Amino acid sequence: SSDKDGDGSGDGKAKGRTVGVANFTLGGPYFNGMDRAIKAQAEGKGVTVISTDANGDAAKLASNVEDLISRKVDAVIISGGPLESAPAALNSLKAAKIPVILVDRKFQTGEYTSWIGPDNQRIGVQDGEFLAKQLPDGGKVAIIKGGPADNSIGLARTNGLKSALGKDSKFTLVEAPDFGNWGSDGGLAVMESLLASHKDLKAVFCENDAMCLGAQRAIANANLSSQIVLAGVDGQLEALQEIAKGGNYVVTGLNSADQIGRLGLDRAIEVLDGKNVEKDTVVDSPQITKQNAQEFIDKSKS
Amino acid sequence: MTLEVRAVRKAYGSVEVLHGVDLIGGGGDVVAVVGANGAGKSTLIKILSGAESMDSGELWLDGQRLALRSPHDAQAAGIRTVYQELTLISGLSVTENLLLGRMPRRAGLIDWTEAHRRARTLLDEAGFSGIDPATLAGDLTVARQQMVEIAKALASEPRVLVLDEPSAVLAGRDLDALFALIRRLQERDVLIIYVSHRLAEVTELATSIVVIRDGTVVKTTEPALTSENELITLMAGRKLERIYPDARPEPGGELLTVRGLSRPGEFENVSFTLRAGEIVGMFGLVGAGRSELARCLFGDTRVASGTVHLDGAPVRFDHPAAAISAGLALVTEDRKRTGMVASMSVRDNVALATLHARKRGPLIDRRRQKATVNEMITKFDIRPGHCAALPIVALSGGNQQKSILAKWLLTQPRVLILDEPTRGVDMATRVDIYRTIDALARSGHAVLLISSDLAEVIGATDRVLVMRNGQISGEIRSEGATEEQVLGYSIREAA
Amino acid sequence: MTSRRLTKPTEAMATSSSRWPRFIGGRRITPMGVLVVLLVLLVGILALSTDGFLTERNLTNLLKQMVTTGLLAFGMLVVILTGGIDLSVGSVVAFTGIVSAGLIADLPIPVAMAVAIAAGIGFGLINGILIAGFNLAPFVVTLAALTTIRGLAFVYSEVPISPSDPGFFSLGTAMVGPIPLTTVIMFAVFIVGGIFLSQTPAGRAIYAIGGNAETVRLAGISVRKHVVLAYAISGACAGLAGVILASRVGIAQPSVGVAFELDAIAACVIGGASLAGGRGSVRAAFGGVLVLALINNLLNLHGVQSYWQQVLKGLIIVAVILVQRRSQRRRA
Amino acid sequence: MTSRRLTKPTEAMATSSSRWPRFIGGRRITPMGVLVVLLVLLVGILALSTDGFLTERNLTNLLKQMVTTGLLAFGMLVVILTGGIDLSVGSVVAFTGIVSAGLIADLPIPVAMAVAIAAGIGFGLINGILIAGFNLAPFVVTLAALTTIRGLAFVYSEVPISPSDPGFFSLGTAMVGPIPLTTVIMFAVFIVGGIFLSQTPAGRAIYAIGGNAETVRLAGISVRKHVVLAYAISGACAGLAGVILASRVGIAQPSVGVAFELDAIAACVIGGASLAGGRGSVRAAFGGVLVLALINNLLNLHGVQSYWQQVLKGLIIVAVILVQRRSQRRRA
Ligand SMILES: Nc1ncnc2c1ncn2[C@@H]1O[C@H](COP(=O)(O)OP(=O)(O)OP(=O)(O)O)[C@@H](O)[C@H]1O
Ligand SMILES: Nc1ncnc2c1ncn2[C@@H]1O[C@H](COP(=O)(O)OP(=O)(O)OP(=O)(O)O)[C@@H](O)[C@H]1O
Ligand SMILES: [Mg+2]
Ligand SMILES: [Mg+2]
Repeated sequence: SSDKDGDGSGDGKAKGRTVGVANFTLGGPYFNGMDRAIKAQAEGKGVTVISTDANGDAAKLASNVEDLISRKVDAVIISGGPLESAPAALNSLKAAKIPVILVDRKFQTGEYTSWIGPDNQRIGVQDGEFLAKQLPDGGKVAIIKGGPADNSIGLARTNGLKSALGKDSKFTLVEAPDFGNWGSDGGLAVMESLLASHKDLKAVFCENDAMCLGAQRAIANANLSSQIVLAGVDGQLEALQEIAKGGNYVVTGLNSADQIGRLGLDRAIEVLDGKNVEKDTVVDSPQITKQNAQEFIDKSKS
Repeated sequence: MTLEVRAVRKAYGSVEVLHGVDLIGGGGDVVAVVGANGAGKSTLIKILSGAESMDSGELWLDGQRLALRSPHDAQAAGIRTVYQELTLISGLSVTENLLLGRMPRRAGLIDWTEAHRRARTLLDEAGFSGIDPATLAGDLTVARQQMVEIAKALASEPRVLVLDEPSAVLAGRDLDALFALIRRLQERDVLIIYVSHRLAEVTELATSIVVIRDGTVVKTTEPALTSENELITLMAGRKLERIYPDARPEPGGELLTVRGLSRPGEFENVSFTLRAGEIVGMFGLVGAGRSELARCLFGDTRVASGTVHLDGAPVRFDHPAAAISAGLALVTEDRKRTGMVASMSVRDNVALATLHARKRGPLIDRRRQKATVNEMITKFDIRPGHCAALPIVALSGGNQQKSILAKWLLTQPRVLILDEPTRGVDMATRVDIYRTIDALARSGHAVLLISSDLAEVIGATDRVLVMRNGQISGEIRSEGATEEQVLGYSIREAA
Repeated sequence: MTSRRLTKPTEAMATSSSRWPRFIGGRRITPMGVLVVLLVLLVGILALSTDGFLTERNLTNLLKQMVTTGLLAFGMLVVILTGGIDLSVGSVVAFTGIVSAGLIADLPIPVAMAVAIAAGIGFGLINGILIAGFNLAPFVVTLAALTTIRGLAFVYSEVPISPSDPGFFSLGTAMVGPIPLTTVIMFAVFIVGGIFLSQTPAGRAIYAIGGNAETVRLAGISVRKHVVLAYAISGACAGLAGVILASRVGIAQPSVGVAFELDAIAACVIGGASLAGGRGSVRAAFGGVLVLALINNLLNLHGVQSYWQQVLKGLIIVAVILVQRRSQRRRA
Repeated sequence: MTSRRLTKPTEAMATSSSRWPRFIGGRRITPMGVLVVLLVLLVGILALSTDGFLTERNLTNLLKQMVTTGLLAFGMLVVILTGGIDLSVGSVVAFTGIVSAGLIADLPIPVAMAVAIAAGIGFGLINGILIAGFNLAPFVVTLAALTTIRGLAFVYSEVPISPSDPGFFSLGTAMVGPIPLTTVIMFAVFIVGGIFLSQTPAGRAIYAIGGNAETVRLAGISVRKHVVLAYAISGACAGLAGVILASRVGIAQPSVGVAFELDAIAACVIGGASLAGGRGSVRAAFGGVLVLALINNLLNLHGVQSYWQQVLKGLIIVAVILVQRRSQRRRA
């Protein structure tokens, strides 16, 4: 059936290209931001986008990809979220000779055409180094994880932070026992529990901004805003605004869904145009602090 | 073959309900157990059938002491029971219900043809040939479900067959079929223990009669040596001078007038009137359509055609609430399914139809509600006394029935429809009920008494309407009417 | 539901035999007794095994964190009493939260919140009408609602909404003396709700419907109306919970509230409510909420790893209902 | 007078049949008829409104995609017939998947898979024993199991396991002619299961228990044994589904399978099973699985936007059960 799809992409050119997007989940601002960015970029380029959502179910992702193939898309962008890999999806795409662009998430196994994403470890390190500067005489730093380590994105970020602060004896790191589930409500509840058992926290690192925003509120409710600073990851708009205010939300590392999404679609088109492209592209993740927050806000609004 | 029950005691929690009951019977005997509601008949039977354990006492079968730990033990010993409540599985065919746990197999799989064949023979042997083994039990009428229950009990060739008020839902031919069956079983040397409130049956069938009052055997006798009146006195513990009230004064004007009322498939062109101060009986065989008529009058099902007038004004009830507020009340025939709320207390059940009657602001006036309910409990002598807080399922069948009657009388109805109100109710309680409805009638209410009990349908009423196949097939003044006449209208073909 | 009652004669039988003996001597033994013992036990363990427990902050957290489950549990109880179930509450929490946050752009805060709660009631009404009016299985109707309403939350706004107006947070953060306002609201709901269920005709009708809908109908009480009412109440509680949660977190997310219904149901059943309907008490349901909250607190304060927390939470819940069942047996 | 009082017979029917439909018209109605019409309808719409539907690949996808729900739905049906419910299947899928993937490091693939499935059966047994042996509410027991087993999946391996040995994928990817092996397995389960339920004493006992457990006990049939059996079957199906899923996706994730139970239950009820127990058919349940699969396929092929998919899916499910209920009424 693969040559059939060959024809598909052939007459596909004639009536404008179709790019399929396989989202592992759209249940979070980061991921549906990615999805929107791809669509927005496509409009400019006159490319049709068919986006699917697996609701966080790896099998559904595989079948969604199969559905996309049935619909004769010319290329598929996989926004794999926390997925480590999707061999089945990649295999069927390979069988159908359809190029695969991975955005944000690089799969450990399986063949893909090209990947565009951040260096999560790096972002963690950035936050760590910034906190080290922020807290010259060290102290207790809490870590709020998004979810289990089956999502190595969070793991990489935390490890980044640890590598920056861990070796410094001035700092003691405490991991919250419970997960924040990548959401603000989770971040709030976890932070509240943390504060109950650790009154002497100096800083909190969250594996994403959404959780940090919840944590920040918990700290505010406990009137500890002056004592505890927060460091997050992603560059979610609300976080940028907090940072710009110059409150206790001091730093985040940009992991721009918008930027990665747009680049992802461009990359797909390049591939379809037969250009030979870079296999892996790391999108740099500038550190965002009070100094530069406003410009990123303006950027994301424009 | 003899079964001996020696000094059986049983207490539920702190309340002892059987104080050392003795009973003896041999093969071919029909031992009738009679007693007031709550006397302990069903409890005794549950013990015989292994469903309940006794606290002390002994069971002997053929000189062997029985230790029944479960119904299964009892069945293994050859004791089979047909309970007061129907226990068929409505979702399964009659065949599967009859052969439950003993389905014939071929190569591990069920052999359906053989199964249906066996079921067929079981029903035939029991004399219930009218029932198709392939139909779902749930699709059968209450009466026929009862028959299947009995056939099921016979399937295991019991040596002792226990029947707890089997006749309660049977009438006419069905009842005859049952009696014929019992006689056949007697010849087969089966011991039958037969609980009933219908003393006529008892005296007709029994070889010996055991009268239980409040958990003790007050007399063991034989039909020849006793009379219905004596039995009633023994059961009640007091003399009931007369069962049915005296004739009432000439009734007043028409209160409820029904003209040409029809519901396709249920009843057709039914016309009758109820006059103020009159009690009208309605007899019919099971399936005649009386309950459907009652439900329709009560606004539970829509009138297809015909008219109903109340006090000369046309009425049309779209739901029971409308009927109730117009002054109708319906005591349904099926206590368990449509009469009571098993999960609730006696009090909640009695107050159910009048929740809005006693309120302080938006809230129920608990004190007044409690008082009213307790009044009814004493007025109807609902046992055990002070049972308002007990869950209604803790009451015996008859006392549950009284509670439901109490519920409806609290709505102060002008027209009271009773569908088999004395089903499973003992004589003393029946007399209470007759008195109550008589009092209602005398105070200008109208009562429609649906019953399958010939004696009562004539004795307790002024007129009797007879229904057959959904139509009124006859009307007789109760005065001087005979059971033959009434029964005649209910079966005879052309009226 | 009617049909459910009819097809389950077992319930009635089981009831008369196994349940009833608990009533001997008039006095009714509610699962409350067991619950109280259990709560004392949990508190004891917490107080002794952790130093964090008795701190003011931790207790305040407990009070805050039980609000959502508490509100949902009360609504759920009302529905369960009718013999139904409401799986859609988690999605309603998400929807009402994001809508309230979205609306305050153009509406005064109280109005925005009121509108959101009204939406919750609306969803409840739809559930109720489908279930009572068309006599569909509550499980499936509310399951479908769960999916649909979650979708609608995302349709309303894919991205979280964090209102700039600080007034939005006040509901979630205000304190009444040492007690969070939201907790006071929850208690109010339980008290008023308790009175409603035990002292008003509608409340008694809801209990009765769970016991035997057919009988209730023949007693001239509209089963439909009361079942719809029950689901509307559940919707209202979910709406309130959603607004409170959003205001507490300060950010409304369309993805919030997944699986909230399960905790609410667990609370009711730990409180001895019967999913068959007709049985359950407000006090006991609140006890169930407390038990769950304390279990979480215990596991957190001991720093138990998250997935071990899940493992233990499940085991503890089973242990709890096991103890209850046993105790009922022993009294029997 | 009568002539002037002509009322629409439909009106009368509606009320009367809603009362006890099974007593009028005599014959019982299977939801099968409705389902068939519905399926034909769906297929028709799909075939006409999309060009992708009738392609070989899409049909193969459909066959693959329905396997998990299919297997879970059969197990669920067996449990539902006893009047119970099994909410833990989604977690069992995750656990057995990750365990099978983990074990093939040291065990031959078939053995590893067998062990994983055995684990599924084990969980089912525990559920069954708690429910039947200690007579606890199935909803809560399996809800607790859902939590615990999910936790255990993560305890076994926080990180996803993707076996290097390609043999692991063969189960999930092999084809039997044009049909995926996994689909063949699912059909086999349905056929064997259908025979089990309709033709064996144990199967009939399971039906009977759902109808009236007391009666079954009196007939000398062990209710416990059969209820435990039912949950074991559900566990086995979930285990099989988990192994197949992992092998198909090529990577086992401890987080997979969330909310799978809901689709399985929905399938059963769309197939006309009664959650009160005693009523439901294997064929119809399979019909329910098909309906769900086709709905998903329809929404996907039309490229309906994700959130709208959820909205519509819920609405369509309600519509489906509504149609069924109505048709039952009319036939009654
Ligand atoms: N499960 C039970 N628990 C406690 N008490 C019970 C239980 N069942 C019956 N009783 C009580 O035991 C007494 C005897 O009840 P039983 O059902 O044997 O009476 P009965 O003679 O069968 O009455 P009826 O003629 O109304 O059926 C009654 O007072 C009743 O309230
Ligand atoms: N709620 C019910 N559910 C199922 N069957 C019923 C119900 N009510 C009545 N029936 C059965 O329907 C049949 C016809 O209805 P109906 O009850 O009116 O006959 P009937 O003349 O009242 O006989 P009876 O009332 O003595 O059973 C009867 O055999 C009755 O047993
Ligand atoms: Mg009795
Ligand atoms: Mg009748």
